[in-house]
Amino acid sequence: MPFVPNPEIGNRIITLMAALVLVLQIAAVGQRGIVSSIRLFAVQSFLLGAIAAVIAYFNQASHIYIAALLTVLLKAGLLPRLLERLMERIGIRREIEPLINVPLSILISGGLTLLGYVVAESFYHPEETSARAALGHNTLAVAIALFLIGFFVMVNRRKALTQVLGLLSLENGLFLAAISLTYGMPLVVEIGIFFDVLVAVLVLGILVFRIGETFDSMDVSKLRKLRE
Amino acid sequence: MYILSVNTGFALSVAAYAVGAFGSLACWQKPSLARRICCNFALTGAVLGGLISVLAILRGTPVAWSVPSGIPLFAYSFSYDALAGFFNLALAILVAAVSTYSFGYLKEFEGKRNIGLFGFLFNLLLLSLTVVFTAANAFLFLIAWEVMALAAYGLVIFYHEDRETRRAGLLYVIMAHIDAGCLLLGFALLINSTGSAEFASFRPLSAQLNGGQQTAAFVLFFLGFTIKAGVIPFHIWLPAAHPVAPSNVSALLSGIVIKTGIYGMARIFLDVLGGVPSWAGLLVLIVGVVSAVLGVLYALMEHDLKRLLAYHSIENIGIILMGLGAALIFRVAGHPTLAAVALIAAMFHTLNHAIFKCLLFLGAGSVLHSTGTRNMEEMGGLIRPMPVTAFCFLIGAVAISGLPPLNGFVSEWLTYQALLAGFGAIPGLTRILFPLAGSMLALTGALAAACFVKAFAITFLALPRGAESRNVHEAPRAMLIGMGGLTLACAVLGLGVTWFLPVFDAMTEQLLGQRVSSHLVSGHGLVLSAGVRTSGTVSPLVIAVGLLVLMLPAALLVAIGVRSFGRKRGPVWDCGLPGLSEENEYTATAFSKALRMIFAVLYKPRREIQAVFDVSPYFPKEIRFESEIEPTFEKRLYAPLQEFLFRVSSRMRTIQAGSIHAYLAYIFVTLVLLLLFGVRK
Amino acid sequence: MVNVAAFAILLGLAAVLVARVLRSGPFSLWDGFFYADALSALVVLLSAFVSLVCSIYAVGYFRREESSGVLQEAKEVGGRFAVDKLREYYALMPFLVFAMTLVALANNLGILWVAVEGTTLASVFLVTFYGRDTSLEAGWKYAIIGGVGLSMALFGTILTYYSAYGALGTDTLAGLNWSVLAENAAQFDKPTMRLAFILILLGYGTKAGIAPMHTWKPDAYSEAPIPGAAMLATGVLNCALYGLVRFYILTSKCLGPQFGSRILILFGLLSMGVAVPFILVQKNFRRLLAYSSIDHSGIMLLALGFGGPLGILGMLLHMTFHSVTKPLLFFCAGNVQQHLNTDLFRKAKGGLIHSMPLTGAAFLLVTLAVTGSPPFSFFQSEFTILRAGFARDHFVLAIFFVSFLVLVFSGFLVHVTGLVLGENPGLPAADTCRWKKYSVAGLAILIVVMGFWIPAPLFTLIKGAVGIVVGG
Amino acid sequence: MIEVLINSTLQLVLLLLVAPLVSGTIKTLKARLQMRRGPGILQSYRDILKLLRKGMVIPETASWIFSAAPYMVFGTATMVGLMIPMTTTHAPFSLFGGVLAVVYLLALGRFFLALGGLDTGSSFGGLGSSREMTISAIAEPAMMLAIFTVALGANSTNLSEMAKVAVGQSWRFLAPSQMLAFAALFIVLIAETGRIPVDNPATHLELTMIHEAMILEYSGPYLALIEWGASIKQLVLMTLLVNTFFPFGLSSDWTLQTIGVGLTFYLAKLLVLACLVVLVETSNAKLRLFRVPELLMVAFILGALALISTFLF
Repeated sequence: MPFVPNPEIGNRIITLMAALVLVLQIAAVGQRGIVSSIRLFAVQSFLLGAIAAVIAYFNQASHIYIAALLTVLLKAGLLPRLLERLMERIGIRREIEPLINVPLSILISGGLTLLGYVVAESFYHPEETSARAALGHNTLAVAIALFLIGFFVMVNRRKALTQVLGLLSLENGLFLAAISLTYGMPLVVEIGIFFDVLVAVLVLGILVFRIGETFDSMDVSKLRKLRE
Repeated sequence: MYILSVNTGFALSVAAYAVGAFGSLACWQKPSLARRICCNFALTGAVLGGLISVLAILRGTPVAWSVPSGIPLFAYSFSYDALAGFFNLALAILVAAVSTYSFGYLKEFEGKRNIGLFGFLFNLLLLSLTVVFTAANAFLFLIAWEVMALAAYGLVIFYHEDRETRRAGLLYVIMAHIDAGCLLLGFALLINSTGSAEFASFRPLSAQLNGGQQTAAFVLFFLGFTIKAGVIPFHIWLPAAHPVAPSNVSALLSGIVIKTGIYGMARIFLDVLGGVPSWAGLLVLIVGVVSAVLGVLYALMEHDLKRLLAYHSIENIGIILMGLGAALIFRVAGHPTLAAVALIAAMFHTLNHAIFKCLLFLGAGSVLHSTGTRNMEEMGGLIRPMPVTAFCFLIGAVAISGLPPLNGFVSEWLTYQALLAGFGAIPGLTRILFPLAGSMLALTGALAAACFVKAFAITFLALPRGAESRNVHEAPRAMLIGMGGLTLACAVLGLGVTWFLPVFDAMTEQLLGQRVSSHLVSGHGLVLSAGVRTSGTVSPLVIAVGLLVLMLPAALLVAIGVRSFGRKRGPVWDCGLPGLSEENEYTATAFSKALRMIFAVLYKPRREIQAVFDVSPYFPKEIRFESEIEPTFEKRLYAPLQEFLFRVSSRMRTIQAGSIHAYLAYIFVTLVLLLLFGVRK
Repeated sequence: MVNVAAFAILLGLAAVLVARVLRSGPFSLWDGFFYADALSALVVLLSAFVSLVCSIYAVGYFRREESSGVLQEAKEVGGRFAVDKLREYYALMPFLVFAMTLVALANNLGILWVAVEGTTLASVFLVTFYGRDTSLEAGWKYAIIGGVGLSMALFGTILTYYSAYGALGTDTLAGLNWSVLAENAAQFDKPTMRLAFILILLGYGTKAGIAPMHTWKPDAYSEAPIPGAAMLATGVLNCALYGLVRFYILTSKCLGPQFGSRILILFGLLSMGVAVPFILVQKNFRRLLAYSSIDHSGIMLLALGFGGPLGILGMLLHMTFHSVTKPLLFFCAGNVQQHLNTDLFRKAKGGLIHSMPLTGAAFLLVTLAVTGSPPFSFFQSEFTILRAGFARDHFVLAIFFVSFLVLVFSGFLVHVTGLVLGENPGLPAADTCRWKKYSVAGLAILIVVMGFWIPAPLFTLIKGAVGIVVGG
Repeated sequence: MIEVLINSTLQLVLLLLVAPLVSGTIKTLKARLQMRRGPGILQSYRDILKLLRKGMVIPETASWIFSAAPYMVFGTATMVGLMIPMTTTHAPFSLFGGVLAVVYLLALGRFFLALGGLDTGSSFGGLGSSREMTISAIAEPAMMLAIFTVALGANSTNLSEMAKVAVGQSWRFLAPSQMLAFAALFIVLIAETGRIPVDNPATHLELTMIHEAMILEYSGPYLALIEWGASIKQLVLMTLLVNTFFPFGLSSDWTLQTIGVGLTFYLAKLLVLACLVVLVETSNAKLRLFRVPELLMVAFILGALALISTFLF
């Protein structure tokens, strides 16, 4: 009789990690430097991978291991590299000034987290997923919050690169939601999605690169030629 | 008796138009061939169509048939009844004249303009017109309706190089689209309550519609049809668009195209809906009065011959609406025979106006053709170089002024009788409206007479005022034949009205279940009588003959006088200052001066006089005088509307300011809101 | 050239597919990886048609571009040679088309999402094709907004999966398969489905250019090369709407039609209303086209919202006509732009009919057609939609609908007549290139014909699709 | 048929004879009232005869319209004269045209006369035509309203019918509606026949003149026709007034004696009306042209009131 994992512990761990992820996200909102936000993103993605692994471990859902592995490799490993490389290639300046000042934006992200909880409340039904349940609720809320905050980051930040980061963290939110709700999508879909994310980042990277060399500034709020 | 059945005949005439359209388009590189194809096939179609309409009217019973369309949603279904027959008859008469006229008129296009295209649009217009009059299915009706508008648009902007023309065309087609929209809504309303687009399926409907739906349906259709008919205040496109088109097209536009609005009202209000509430009838009557009076008043101030005619179309549509409104009211009030008389008045005036307005536009066309200007102040003395045109125009002028013994008089007389009868028939205070409307009709008639005195005299009489009208020539024969036919029609419909009346029996029976022509004729078929309630009578024929007879003794006296005491030509009395020249002539502006002063409230005239002085202010070297009236509706109603639209639109443009953050923010906010919306049940 | 052939074959295949579907109902391949019913067959058919037409036109278009040296300009900026640019285009196109086909044929809603994302990624480089700074800007906006939108769509898909999860239990491969979901959509978890639908609407709505997610459209359409823009405006639009419709079916099965239709009507009218002012006052005729397609997607959404057999029929008819008509509009605009080297009304003197009679005539024709005036085919669909609206007693909405249509008509006509008509500015004669001529003339004829005749099989196909959506 | 012919010839003769007499009488009475001797009653006959026996000068600028106008004026006036009951309730042509025909026939004559005025190219003619058409145009509605009031009472627009009904109730003219209608029609009569205060028939070459300016270029027999026609028109309008409002002496059958009675009554009534006209003409000054509309507006209001009062009382 092998060691039977105790769901309770699992839930604790996952909730803790999820909380951490959320904290990281909010930190990213407050973060000024690009490099450090990339780092933050890397750590966050790593945590997600870990969450996935934990879930896989506690539910003997083998295919989630793959998802976890992919996450760690892609989001925690490959993408940050790429982005940093890109950053060096363009050699952009450090400081980035958000449209909304830091305290306020942190406040807003708090509000968004709240919204996340409200939304999660509205449709989360423990009884349906009885045994594995408990991890759902908080995690789901966190996922939604991640999504919204990522979106907010995209609205808020001026630099092309940080918008990409926002998009990526938003994707993280989706990933978290996916695994915490349904233990991942069917494998084909998972792989497809990962592939897409990868390509998307490549495409965006190329664009960022070109913008960088065309406008010698990464400030996308300066891109206002096309208007009525 | 019936050589060919109605529907095959109809198909043939449609086919003729179609061949004319595509044939002339096909050989657009050979102008003269294209011209022949265009005119010949139009003529053929007209002859066939006329034949069929006569057949249908004689037979009386409607012929309905249906053609499978390529669109699975709908079938093309037609119904050729008396009403359709009547309007097709009018169409046929006009087209016959106009296409004959065009043989000569289009010659000048050769080498200059694309006659193939013209022929295509021209025949397409005719085709859509006859389909509009015959369609028995909302879908088909709307398609034909809009094709008609688009073809007309194409013809209006035929001289699209001219900026004014383009603007006029746009105004026209946009208004046309608005009215199509109204009809679309109206039909959708009806279709929704029956589930079928067939007119036949609407007929039983009138009972089921609740008050709100009835009102909505009436308002929508009324809007749609009045816009098309160019009724004030929806008229602004008409005086803009009709003058700029080639004259043979203007003749059709004013002659028959705006009448589709009248047709629509008759078809929907009387036939399909089977009557409307009495307030609606009153509305029609009042709108008619307003647009008759205002139309003629605006016409008086015009010095552009074709614009003047266009405004008279507005006026006459008003007169027609008086009759129609009376018919609607009587029908609701339960006086079918009276309604029939009123309807006959309206329809007869429709036909008459079609004929003489077409005639006048063709006349204006040949004047334009030889002088090259539309401005009356440049014309004058044309009666000598172009006598035939002048004569035709004179007849048209007498007819449109409603003077006896021509057709205009007869239909206005019938309208008077209908209105007078209304006073006796309708209870309550509203009855006062009828004689008042009658007096306004009198005002309209008199003003129209004044206006056409101006139009004819300034154009054709006295000395040429401008270089354009100095050395001009008579129009080619084909054009004269076209006009001559219509002139004859004016006389025949006036003098022979008593023999023509039975034509209306089938229609009145179909729409009101009454055959009244026998009531309307008395005195050995010579006398037209008001029929039922009031017993007024008139006999244009006797009047005409009588006039001739009575002129004989006068002529005799004059002849004697002239024989014994001679007659010589002398100079005009020039107050002793020798050298009376065209500068001394009375101008159109001067002629309308008195009325401009009297109705200053309406016109808000603006005049400026600049005098250039030489030595002392008492001897001005030259004086420039210019005067213009305020286009009230354009200025007060439409301009602000457009202004508003554009201001709002320019405001809106700030939402597309190019900032990606703003764009993302839109989505973000929408998302948050919708999430909240989704959360609360 | 190769593309033309390839897409011709594709069209043939699509026709075969349609025939098969018509003959023997829906079927699936590769143990349910591919799935085709009338709806997807219709979309595939349209995509194939559009891509064929566009590729034919593209040949002429790019020859002109090469000769006029626009691509050489692009070289300096993009840092690549003209030929490479062409190669790039001809390489991207098949990807795009492949993705579009996959969207329609994928059984798994996840794969559907992947494919839609694929269309975005393939078309980003179409937008940045000319490598101008403006096109980069457009590309960036397109990519970012599209990315956000699609991630919302993905979220929606996940939630759908979750709401089905309760009902189906198993998380097999088939867990997101349409063929499975469609059967037992009724037992889905309702609140989740509601959220899912909202997210899906926003997501695929972004792709379809529904206001207020439409903002990328004018930029992208005015920057992409004409054939690409035409593809975006028709094929990709269809794909997005297709996805939306699929989820709409699930939602209305799960929650009943009311919930979805209210939001759809809201957004549909909003899009039409947003498009109108920009059409009325517009300086740039390629942006004009973009707003027109926003207007049209609004109309289709509205039709979907009105629902009922009539509404859906109206929507699918509209989709069909739109895919046939819109390309011509783009081609005419393209010819004009290449002729004048500008896309601003201000710089165009008017009177194009003299120098380019065919394009001018076609432009007027297609303007009338696209603004839905009879006898052109849009009138049929819009009439049907109006009836649907009345059937649901949306009287006021119907009035709004019609007045928007009228306004759009006016705006379009004012602009286009100003461009096409007028006295001859004395430009050299254009309309020489055969490829362009044939594609324009052919489409023009097709449009006129479709106004009076719809091939019976096509109509039965549409009917079938309606049956699927209404849930017959 | 024969009967109609006889009647019409008789009435025609009556018209042609009485019309100049009436205008002559008016002239004389006016002169007397102004303490002048004035011309004799028969002066108008002399004028016409004189004119008929003069040669005429036609302006070089004129076309055939100029020559057609006099015939039209004369023809329409006499035609109208045949439609209106004079001595008996039965007018020979009443069947062929009622009051509407009367109004429109007069309009026809005016139409051609105005054309004739413009045809010469002289400013006087234009001025006259313009004013003539204007004033008649704004006189029309008032006239129609007043006539309608009577016609609606008689339920017919035929003058004989109206006369018959009137004979039935001789004292009807005391009804307010009739009074008002009469007043309105009287004003219209003044305007239509070109009398002070609207127009001054006695002036020449003044810028105030209307009718005279229009016919300035006519001479000889043409002028005779026009003058004669004008006087007939005046007679017709006066007859309209007297016979529809005061139907005394109108007989419905044809015996010499009734005709005699009718004729005497008729002339007497005409005389009274003539006196009325003369009084108005002498006691008023000519109005400015742009004051005339106000006068006619008054007439219109009177007509409207008449109409309303028909079914109030």
